[in-house]
Formats: sequence, C-alpha cells, structure tokens
Amino acid sequence: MNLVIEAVEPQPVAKICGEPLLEIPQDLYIPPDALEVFLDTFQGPLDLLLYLIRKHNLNILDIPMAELTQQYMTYVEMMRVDQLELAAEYLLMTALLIEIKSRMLLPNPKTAVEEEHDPRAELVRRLLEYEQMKTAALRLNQLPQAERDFSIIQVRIEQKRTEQLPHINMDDLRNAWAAILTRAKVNRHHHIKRETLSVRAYMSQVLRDLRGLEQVEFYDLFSPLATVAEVVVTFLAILELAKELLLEISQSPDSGMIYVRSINAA
Amino acid sequence: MSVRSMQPEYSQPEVQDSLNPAKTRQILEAALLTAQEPLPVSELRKLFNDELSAAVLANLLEEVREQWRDSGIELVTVASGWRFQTKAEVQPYLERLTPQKAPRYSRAILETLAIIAYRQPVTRGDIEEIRGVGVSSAILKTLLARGWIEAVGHRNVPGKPELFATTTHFLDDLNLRSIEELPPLEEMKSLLESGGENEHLPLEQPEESGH
Amino acid sequence: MSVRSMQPEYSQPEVQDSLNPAKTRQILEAALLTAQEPLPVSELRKLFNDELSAAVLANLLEEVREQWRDSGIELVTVASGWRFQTKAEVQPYLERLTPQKAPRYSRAILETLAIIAYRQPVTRGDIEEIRGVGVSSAILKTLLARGWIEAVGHRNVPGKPELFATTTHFLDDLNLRSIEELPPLEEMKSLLESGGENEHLPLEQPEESGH
Repeated sequence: MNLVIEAVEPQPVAKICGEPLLEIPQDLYIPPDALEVFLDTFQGPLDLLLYLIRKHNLNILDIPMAELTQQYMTYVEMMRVDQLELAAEYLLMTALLIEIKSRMLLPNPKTAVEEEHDPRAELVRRLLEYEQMKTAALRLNQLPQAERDFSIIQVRIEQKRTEQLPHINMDDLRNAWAAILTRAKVNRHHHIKRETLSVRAYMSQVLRDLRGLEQVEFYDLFSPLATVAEVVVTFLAILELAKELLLEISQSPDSGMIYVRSINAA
Repeated sequence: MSVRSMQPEYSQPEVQDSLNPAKTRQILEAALLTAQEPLPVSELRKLFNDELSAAVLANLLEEVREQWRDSGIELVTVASGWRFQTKAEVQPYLERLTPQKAPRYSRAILETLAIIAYRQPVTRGDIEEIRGVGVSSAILKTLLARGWIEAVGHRNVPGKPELFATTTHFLDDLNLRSIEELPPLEEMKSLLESGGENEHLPLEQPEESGH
Repeated sequence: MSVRSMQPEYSQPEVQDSLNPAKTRQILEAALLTAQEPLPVSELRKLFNDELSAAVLANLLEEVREQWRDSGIELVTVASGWRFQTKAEVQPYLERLTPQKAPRYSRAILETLAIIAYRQPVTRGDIEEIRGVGVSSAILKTLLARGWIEAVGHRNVPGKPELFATTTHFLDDLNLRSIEELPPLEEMKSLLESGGENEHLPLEQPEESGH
C-alpha cells in the first residue's frame, strides 16, 4: 500500500506542474493526495491496467485481487465527489478483474467450448485495441498540424469585383419581339409593317455613312464590292429613308449628278 | 508503452537566431503572406525579437517588393502597414472561380432593344408607338452605355428626334455576323397567328395577310 | 422555335485568352495564394475557361512548386487540392507575432480523434467502449468546432446515436491527401504471455508475481 521509488528506472513517469513524478503506483494503490496526478496521468482503468502490464510485466492472472479491490474501493470513494463517472469505470474494471480471476480459479471442465472462452480473452482484446488507438493518437499528434506547425497562406484580393453585365441571346430578343406582337395583335390599331430586316439594317448603315457629311454622291453609297442583292437592298433602303423623310435626294440640274443628304445635316 | 512516451509532441524546429539576409527575407515574406491585417514595421521587427532596425527592415521589404514585381501579387504599403495583395490584371481570372449569378435585363429593355434591332432606324417615339407605353430615358441610356445601340441621325420632323440603330458591337456580343441572322419576323408572325405558342408547327402556315 | 442553332452566350471580353506560360503560372500562383480553401485541378481549370487540360496544369503546378522550393513557403497537395502554406522552419518566427498559440490537444481529445479517424464511422458509445471511459461532450465539441469531425448519420439502434467521421478539412489540416495516408496502425505485442515475449524488459521482473 505504498508508493515505491523506482530505482531501476529513474526517468519520470509524468510531469506535474513541471515537476517530474518519479513514483509510480506499483501495486495500484494511489494515495489520496496523488489522486489528481493519477487522474491526469491515466485516461482510465484500461490505461492504468495497460500501464501496469506493460511496465511491470504484470500478468493479468497474478494481480492480487483482494488487495486490489480494497484499494480500488478507497479511491473510488474519493472520486465519487466530482468524478462519479470515472469512479464507476474503475469500479467496473475491478469487478471485471475479479470475475476473471475467479473464473480462472474454477476447475477447468476441459470442454471444447470452454477452451475457446478464455475469460481473459475479452479484456486482452480490449486492452490491445485501446493500446493501438493510444499509439495511433500519439502518431497523429506527431503529424504536422495546420496553425501549430505551419500557417496557411491567404493573400488579400484587392479589387472589388468588376460589375457583371447581363448577357442576352437571340432567344431573349425573339421572345421580346413575340411579346410585342402579341400585344399588337390584341390592340389591333398597332400595325406592324412587314419588311425585310436587311432593308432596315441597310437604312441604319446609309445613315451612318452620311453622318457628319454635307452630302454624298448617290453612287458612293454603293460599295464597289457589293453583290447584286446588296445593291438592291441598299437602293431600297435609300428609297425607304427618303419616304420616311430621313434623307433628301436631289439631282443637280447642271451635271445630272444625284446627291444624297442627311436631313439632320441641314 | 510507457506513460511518458505520450508526452512528446511534434518536434518544432529550433529558432536559431543567426539569420542571413535570404532567410530574413523568407521569414518576412511568410509573415506578410499569412497575416490577416497589414503589418507595420514595428510588428515585423517582433519577428526578429527587435534585433533588426526599422531601416534594415525597410531595405529588406523593398527587396521583397522587387522580387515579387513580375508576379500577380504585389507588396504594398497602406496606412496601417505592409501587405500583399493581388494586381488588377489577374482579377478577371480570379473572378472566374467565384462566378456571380448573371444579372438580367428587364422586359422593357429587351423589348426596346428588339424594336431597335428589327425596326431600325427608329426614334424613341417609334418605340413607344410599337410598345404602346412610354420608353424611359434610363432604358435608352442603358443600351447606349452598353454600346449596343447608337444614334445614327435625326428624323426630319418637328423636334428632330434621334434615330437609333444597333451597332456592330451588339452583333459581336450576340455572336451574329449580320442583323439578318436574327430570327426573321415573318416566321414569328406566322407562329403567333397560328395560335401562338406552338413552336413545332411547320413553316407553311396561313398567310399573315392581316398585317 | 429554333430557326437556327442558338449561339453560345457571349464571353467576357475583358480577358484576353492568348496566354504565355509565364502569365499562366502567374495566374495560377495568384489564385493559389488568394484562395480560402485548397483548390482542386478542376477548379484551377476554370481560371482558363477549361482551355488547359488537367495534365498541362499538373505540369505547371509542378513548375510553380519547384520555383518556390527555396523560400519560406511551399505549394502542397492535400485532400481537397493544392495550396500554399508556410514551411515548418519559419513557423517559430511567425508565432512571435501571434500572442495566442495554436491549440495543443489533450490525450483524451487525441485518443477520441484517433478512434474516429481509424474506426469511422463510430458512435460516442463506440469510442467509450474502446477508451474504457466516458467521452465528455466537450471533447466532441472541440473536434466538431475545429471542423475535423462531423456527424454523418445515425446508427439504427435504440436512441439512434450519431455516427462520427473525420472530414476533408481534417485531412487538409494534417497535410494529408486521403485517410490512407494516416500512419498505419501498429500491431501490439501480445499481453497474455507477457513474461516470455516482452524482450524489452529485464528478466529479473517475475518477482511481482509473488503478490
């Protein structure tokens, strides 16, 4: 029921507030004032048992059960104040160990079924699994970790977003036009003239050509590279523009030259 | 598995304080690239336990700035200190990673545009006549600003109203080679008159003689 | 109603798409330096309107990585993509600027994390079963808040306990590309015949059996 100084291994078991703890609970007994240390050092009964087995080559079979139970009960009592759950877990472990011990002590009936059911097997499996995870946790903690071991770079994006303009496609125009037509059909008084689009486009083009000029000679409005169809459409566009009073066509009485003049230039 | 073997943590490299200029620049650079806020020189000096003077740091910062000159990121000084930021030239590319929902034009704008496209050249009065409602200046301004329409002349009537037409830029933006590539009006009329929405009807529909 | 095939939507005119390799690297670099999260190649391709193949980008990324080799920062691949981060060697200096240190996790948290990582998906009960002690809500909350674990479902048993798994963010934060890159689980030494097999311990131990 005492703490024993380990002479063989002078390395500290754990550090408490920077002070090395050289003493280990060799017989599972933890004195009251070391309770906190005990709770800090071990994660639970599995951890403690694992420690005892690995550290002291303790055979599960050879754990002194009566003494152990008594000692466990003592600190279970102490833990009950604010570590009730943990106390229960240690208690459970004690019960388990006692159960194993007692089963091992019973005469072995030597049946096949019993052989497969070594009472220690389940505890050993749990201890090994826990030990494996405990080791894995250690390895995990050794991996480089963001913020602790390196920082992630994020440079500021300075500019505000460029404003995005709406996109449209032909369908949008088609639908818009269809909507206008539908309304026009309802209001019969709106008559929409039928004309080939190319004439309208050429009308705009002729106006552009005239922009800023006093007047242009009629023939100059026709591109020398124009196809017959283009010449016809251009001609129609000029006539349409004249009809809509958008330009004036005049002929010089002297030369017979025909001039085209944009109205707004006047 | 002893208890104490749980203690060691990932071993951090020791800070060794004999730094050559290259290493110093590296640390400065790393600090500026990871900082959330601009870092004043006083703060940057802490990186080196205040062992480097402000003047030395200023020189090093200039060197860092120089080194980054040919990249998409630049080191700048703002009121509260030094920081890295993107250059304007990479901005359009970076925006592709966070696409915005495309804004849409109102029906009024689309109809106005359709009328100008199909009936050009037209005055504002023409558009109002066809749409049956007034056309706000804002609508025309939007289309003018976008470079999709332009004034190509004036009609010789009182007030000399401007005549609007679509531009080459408009054709480019719609991937059209010429205005004739817009859906022809006749077809739409026939569709409308054949009962409206049935888009699968063949083209040989009753005449549009009514119009 | 398709008179002719609809043209593709118009593409942003601001970006001029004939890029030389140097400019391409600059854009890649700027995107990676400014990104909030690691960028997968699929995302990086968007920078160039998907005009560069994944293979071409992989080459460019390798070049960028190479260019930064001698600096305080490095380009790495993690689970969710590529990112720049500082090298471990400069971290001690950067810590001088930040008063609060990154969290160091307790054994209880680390063991819980390890069990979730290696045994996922697991319930709180599974974790308690393995550790042999209760798992406090605070432990799970810490890991959830860090974004390292998440609830991925419920086990179909009474009480429908939540099932926890690790996240991509966890892999990212540990510089891992996949869960398979975690350190492999170690085979533990047998416990039952410990006297005979434990070669690390001196032979004069058996005394303890006298208890």
